[in-house]
Amino acid sequence: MTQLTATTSTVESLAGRIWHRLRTLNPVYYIALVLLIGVVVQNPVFIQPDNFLVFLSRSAPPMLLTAGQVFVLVSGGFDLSVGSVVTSTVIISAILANNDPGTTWWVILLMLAGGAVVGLVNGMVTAYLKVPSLIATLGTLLIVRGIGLFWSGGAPRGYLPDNFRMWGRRGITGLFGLREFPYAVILLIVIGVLLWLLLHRLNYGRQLLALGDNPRAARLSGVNVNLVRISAFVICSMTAVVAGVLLGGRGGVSIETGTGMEMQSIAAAVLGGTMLLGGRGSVPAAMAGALALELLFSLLNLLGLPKPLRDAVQGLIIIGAVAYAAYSAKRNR
Amino acid sequence: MKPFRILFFVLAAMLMVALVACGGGAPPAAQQAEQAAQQVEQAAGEAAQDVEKAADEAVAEVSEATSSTSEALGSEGAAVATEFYSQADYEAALRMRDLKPLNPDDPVWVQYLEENWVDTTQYKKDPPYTVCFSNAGVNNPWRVVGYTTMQAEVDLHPEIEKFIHVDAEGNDEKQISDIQDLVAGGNCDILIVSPNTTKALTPAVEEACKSLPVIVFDRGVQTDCPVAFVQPFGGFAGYNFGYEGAKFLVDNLPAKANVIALRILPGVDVLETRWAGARNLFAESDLNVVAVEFGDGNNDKVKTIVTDAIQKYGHIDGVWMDAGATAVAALEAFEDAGQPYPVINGEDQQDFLVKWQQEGLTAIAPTFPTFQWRTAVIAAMMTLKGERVNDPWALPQPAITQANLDQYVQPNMPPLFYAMCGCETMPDFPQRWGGTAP
Amino acid sequence: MAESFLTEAQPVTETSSSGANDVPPVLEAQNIVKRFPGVVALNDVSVAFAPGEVHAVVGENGAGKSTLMKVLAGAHRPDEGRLLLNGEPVIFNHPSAAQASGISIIYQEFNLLPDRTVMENIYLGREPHRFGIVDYKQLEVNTRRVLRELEAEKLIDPRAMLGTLSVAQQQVVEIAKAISLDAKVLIMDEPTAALATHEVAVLTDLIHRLRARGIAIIYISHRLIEVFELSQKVTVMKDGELIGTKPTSDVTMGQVVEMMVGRVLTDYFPERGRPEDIGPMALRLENASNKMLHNIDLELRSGEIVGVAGLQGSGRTALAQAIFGVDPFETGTMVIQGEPRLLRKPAEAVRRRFGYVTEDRKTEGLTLKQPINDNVLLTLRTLQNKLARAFRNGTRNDKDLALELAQRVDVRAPGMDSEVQYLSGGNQQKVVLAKWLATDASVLIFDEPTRGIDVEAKASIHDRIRELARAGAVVMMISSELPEIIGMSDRVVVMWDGRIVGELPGGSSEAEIMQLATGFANGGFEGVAAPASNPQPAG
Amino acid sequence: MAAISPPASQTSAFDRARHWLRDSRIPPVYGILVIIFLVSIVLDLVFGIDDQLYIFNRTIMTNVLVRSVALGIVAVGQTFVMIGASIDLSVAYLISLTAVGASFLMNGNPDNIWWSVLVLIGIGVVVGFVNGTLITRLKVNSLIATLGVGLIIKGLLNAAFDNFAGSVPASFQTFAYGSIGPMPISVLVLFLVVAVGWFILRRMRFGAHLYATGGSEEVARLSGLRTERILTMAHIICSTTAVLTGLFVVSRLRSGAPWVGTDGLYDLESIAATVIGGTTLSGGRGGVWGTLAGVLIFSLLDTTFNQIGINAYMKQILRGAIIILAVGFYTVRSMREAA
Repeated sequence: MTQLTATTSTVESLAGRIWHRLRTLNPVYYIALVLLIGVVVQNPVFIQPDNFLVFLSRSAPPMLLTAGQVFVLVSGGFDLSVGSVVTSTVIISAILANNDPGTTWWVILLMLAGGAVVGLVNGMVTAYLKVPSLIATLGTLLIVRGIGLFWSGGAPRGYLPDNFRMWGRRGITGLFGLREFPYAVILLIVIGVLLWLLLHRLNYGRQLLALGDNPRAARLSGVNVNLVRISAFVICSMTAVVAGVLLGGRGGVSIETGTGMEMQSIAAAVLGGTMLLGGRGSVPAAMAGALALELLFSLLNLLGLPKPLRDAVQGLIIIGAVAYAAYSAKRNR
Repeated sequence: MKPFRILFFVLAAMLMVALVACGGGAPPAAQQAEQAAQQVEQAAGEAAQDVEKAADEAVAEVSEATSSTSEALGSEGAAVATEFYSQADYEAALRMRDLKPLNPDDPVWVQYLEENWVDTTQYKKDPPYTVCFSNAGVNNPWRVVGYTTMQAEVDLHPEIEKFIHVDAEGNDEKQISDIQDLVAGGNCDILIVSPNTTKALTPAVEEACKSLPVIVFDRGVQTDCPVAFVQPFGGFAGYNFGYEGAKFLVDNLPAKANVIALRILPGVDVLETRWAGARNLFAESDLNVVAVEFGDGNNDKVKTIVTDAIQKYGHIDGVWMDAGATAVAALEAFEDAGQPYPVINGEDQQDFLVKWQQEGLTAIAPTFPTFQWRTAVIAAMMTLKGERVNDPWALPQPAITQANLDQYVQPNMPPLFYAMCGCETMPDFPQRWGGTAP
Repeated sequence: MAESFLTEAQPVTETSSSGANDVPPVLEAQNIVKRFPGVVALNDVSVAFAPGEVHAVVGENGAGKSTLMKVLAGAHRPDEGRLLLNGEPVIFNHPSAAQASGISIIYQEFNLLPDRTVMENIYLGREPHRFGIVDYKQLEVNTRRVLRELEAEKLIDPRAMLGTLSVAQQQVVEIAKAISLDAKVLIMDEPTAALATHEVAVLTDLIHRLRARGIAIIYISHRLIEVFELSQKVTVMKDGELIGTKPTSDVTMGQVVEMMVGRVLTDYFPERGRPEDIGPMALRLENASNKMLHNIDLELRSGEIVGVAGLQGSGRTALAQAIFGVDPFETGTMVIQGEPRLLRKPAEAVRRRFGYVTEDRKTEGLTLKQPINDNVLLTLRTLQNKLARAFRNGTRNDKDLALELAQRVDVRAPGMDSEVQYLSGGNQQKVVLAKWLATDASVLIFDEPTRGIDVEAKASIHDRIRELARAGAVVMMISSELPEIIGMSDRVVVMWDGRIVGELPGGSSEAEIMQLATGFANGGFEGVAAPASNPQPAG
Repeated sequence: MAAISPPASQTSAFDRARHWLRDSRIPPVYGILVIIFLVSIVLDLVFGIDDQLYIFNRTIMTNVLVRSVALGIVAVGQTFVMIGASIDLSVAYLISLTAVGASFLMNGNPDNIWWSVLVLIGIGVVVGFVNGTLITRLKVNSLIATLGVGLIIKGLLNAAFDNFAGSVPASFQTFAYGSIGPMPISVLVLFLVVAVGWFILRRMRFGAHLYATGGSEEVARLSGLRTERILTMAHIICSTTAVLTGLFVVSRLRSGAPWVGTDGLYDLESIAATVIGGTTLSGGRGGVWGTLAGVLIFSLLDTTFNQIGINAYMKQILRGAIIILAVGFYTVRSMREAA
């Protein structure tokens, strides 16, 4: 315990600093790296830029969803409604667009606005009615999904026009000699950076972390607690809409799109070191967590493990990662 | 960290047990499969005169044989289904393929391939009628089209005063409660059931039979108590569906072509029998079935599976599917990978049919026709009027081929509209089915 | 722990504790060493506790008192050394083992469950039962008996939900719990921290009774006056080491303080405000009321420190929270710089450059999992939501500002990115202070600014408060410690029952303040505890 | 308000009833239940497809209770873990496991019933123990730990069985279909489970200790309670109730399939019912009678929706809204009380 000075790091040499940085780096990056190596060993063509980009564009929706979920998780809440938002985005977009390319833009904007409304409802129910977010978003899960299916009568209607689907399916051709640079990856990078800025470089993010850490202290420090909390839900729902647009683009209309993604996004965020009940979390690490899960699925698939066992292994890995995090946190105290 | 170690041990042990249970010993299975299959053929052949009796004897051996076969077929031992395969049923389905409707002049939804008349005078009743319908769910597009068609059929019958629809939302437990509620309410003159799962709903249907006439359609139940069971091919539609698609692939692909089988999920009887119908044919063929994968009926997952398979095996030449809802997603995976379209079987959905016509695919669309939802209502009316009905009512099961494709392509209909609905001439078509006037 | 700039403490030679009483100790710690990662919390500590004796343990925060108590109570296992109970070596694996051996501890934060009844709390883990079925009748009988022993049976209903009781009542329940354990050794960690002065008297009384029963009482407190009133022996700790144990009668308060800090403390409080410092009226409350406060009239001037005295529950904290907009006034006016305006929420108060150093820094003041940097800048950031400024976060500028503020209040920590949960109480409090310096707050409300922190940090914070006043801030300071109120305030406002019952000039005597605060002057007296409200049946 | 309040001796019957209700500690969720009951009658009168009011049809009301059995039993277990400030997402998978396991082990033979039930309860205890150990010893967040265990069970189960396997003997189906007098056995079992749950929570030491552990783990530990054991025990109880629910489900279905638990949404619905019943997610408060009311609300809604023939998707929307509103009503109400 010393008086604070400007140079806080006790490590001096460059190599020492790098070693220190590597040692304190979030373990999820190493997990992702090991899994990546595993996949490449099993399937060497995977690492070819074209193939890897295909993989990345497939992973973009869950990664974005996880990044959005982090906002709610660090604020101390949960958002179980994201899967439903994805489903409804796909179904309702198809009804509204109905294969008319002229409608794409306003449909996407409308969907984003719809996502904002869902987030607003989640946030306001949590903030003003004081309903625990787990329950509030369980309610909106049912409501949002119900609205989507009610509107469509239970089966997808209409088509998504090609210029809507291009976001999840196409890319810029001829870039850097690649076959195609997927728009999904571009969106992933752009939105990922935006969310990173928001959580880690803007005052807003620090207020969000403070809120998740200690809501009362945050309120007494002048943080507009309700506004910050609600906005976290809004951000989460809107990224879910983006994920929905990408998934709809990639796979076309289906009511199965989005099922189970809520738990997957929470698990991925936790794998990325996000602390449930708030106060700690990082967008890039959470995205790496989502990527690690996708890599894990690919690897298990390549290993030829039957599908059911993949669930079991996924469960083991999630528990193991979190237990390890808890264990090392205890050790570091 | 003692508990840590204990826990790890327990989990590891659980995992190993599971690995063993999954059939880690795949290699010898292939040989066993062949032998077992031969034994089965013998057993089946000997018992050909008395199918009923032979079935029981054969089942035990068959289950062993088929499970090994599926292992040989599946990549590394795909999940094993035993309950739903019956050699006798499979052969019955093949026999039905050669039958022609006995009343070819009637509309397709009231045609029958066999005569199995039962008397219903005991149920005769004067109108108006209250018809109750316990539905497994309207949780997929096929069921939505079917249910819409059913409602339209109900509207054609002025003698139906009330039509009570109860939706089980895909939950066995709930459907049992629903049926109990309907029976207890005491208002139903007849009960139509579309069971969520065959085995689970059997007790509830048995119970309902004691109080009122029951019509079962779509999926079956394991009891004879209902007045009539309505299904294409009289309950063997699944085998035929799978066989139709597999046969098309076998006929249209060169030897050693790579085929991938895309399934929705394991354990649902109508889907299991489809795979059973295809599996035997693939086993006998010289096609190379590289993978059997479950895509949950999810476009995104199917696309991922196909993309990975293309990457892993270099080329995929044929795609067999147990349901066509994700066929277009599978085709798009080929487009996105820059590969030529495979030989494929889809189903009678508009998006697939449109794609087929536009791209000139080599394809076939076996169907599980939604017109059977009309037939169920018609059978119910016949029962209440005391007219004789067929049990089982073996409807025809038409497939859409290159030859009759143009007849079924209706671009004004929603993408997941099932063309084989027999509803084109009904009032409010196409708006009621979500289409726009052409 | 803090690398002191003071001269090294002179080790006090151990005087043998023999003498008048040669009673064998009931509990003895020998050469205890306890390490936490990176810190030696206890280093070779040996101390003995005799029955029928109040043994005070004093020391600055971080001196290792609490760790020692946790070792004695079985919550921590020592890395080296041993415990002797009645001369026999014992090893406690769990608090329950210590409890079973007759060692009870009352922690600083109450260890009671608000959603359970009094009797369930007292006998938690020891319910009378048959085949696992709790005998609630017997439980109530037992509870009443214990309460009667403490002469508190009229004060507390055994079936009342604990959450409905007052703080003092809860303290009695805590002690009842310890007594019911048939404790031979009772450890009390800062028992008076949450009590008002006259409530302390009740506790003192109780302690004398317990002592008479032959119980060894280990008494931890920052309040040296209490220590000297109550204890027969005093042990001083510093930096995880035991400096010395002496009969209380052999030492003076000055000597104890010297042992604690290693220097003679002459001046506790900074110089009072000079007349020329005191500026114009900056904040005025007129007839302001809400549920807890009635007709508050108050004027605050810049450059002046106004002390707010009163018992726990007299409305001191409610006043602070009403001004700051946490539980706003419902009627009346507040005039800020000549503009009438009631603040409706804390965010509004922060925008108007109000600052509020809360009573409980851990639950209300700090975000414990965040680094010092973010805690210091938190309020400033709420004022910088404009995008252009928002991006300053994480820049060199920002970090420099935070560091400068932390240095100004003299935070001691490994670095600006260390999480505040790992800091000592005094340093945590300094971080809270830095947070409000960051916004240049012009109205500052301090609620118990030095509760539970060591002498040195205390002086540093007092200096800072006076500095702020000199610089023209409006300062309101709430404190339960009368010397602090008297030493710091230019003017003292006394509260009772949600009202302001009097105003005294700085330097008034404790007696004058207490007379107002206890309600003698107002024709009413509210006892230690209000009767238990709303008794609830157990079940 | 105070100015015109009548003297205490002349309080109206309504006021007395209100006070009695407040003092009786009946969980407020029963108020919601009564409201929904009344709304059901109105809906049935206005939109009902039957001629008579279904509410007054004894068989249908019995069915409402039968509908509650599966969810009710497991929700009692969920109440235990939630009082302990934990949560269990693995119950749905455990229900599937039990259902499949029961039909596989019994395989239609009545002689197999007893040892099969014991084996399955044993599996439940192991799962509960693993959940509890992960949460209390390895400090894994309960949501993640039980989700992970659930995935593992799901995976192993699907790997071993992809299908209905075997069947339970007809005699075992008495559990679901038999009745004693007018009362179905399953409903009696539900009430028995609730009563036992109440007894454990409110009359036994373990219950008191569980409330303490959930109220504050630290306080409980420092009072000498073995909180790890207590919470693990709560998880074991929860898993055991999940096994019971699984047994009920399989006796109803005659044969179990790997998806019966997840299709029944027993994980999220048991949590929702428990929360609606007044047990807080933060632990230390609540009880099984409240949970029972929460479950009854769900089945009453199901039956009402069936009777008025409401669209399944509209049903989902309404159900979601009711979950939010019920819990919102609760928290707003408790805030007002606290203020």
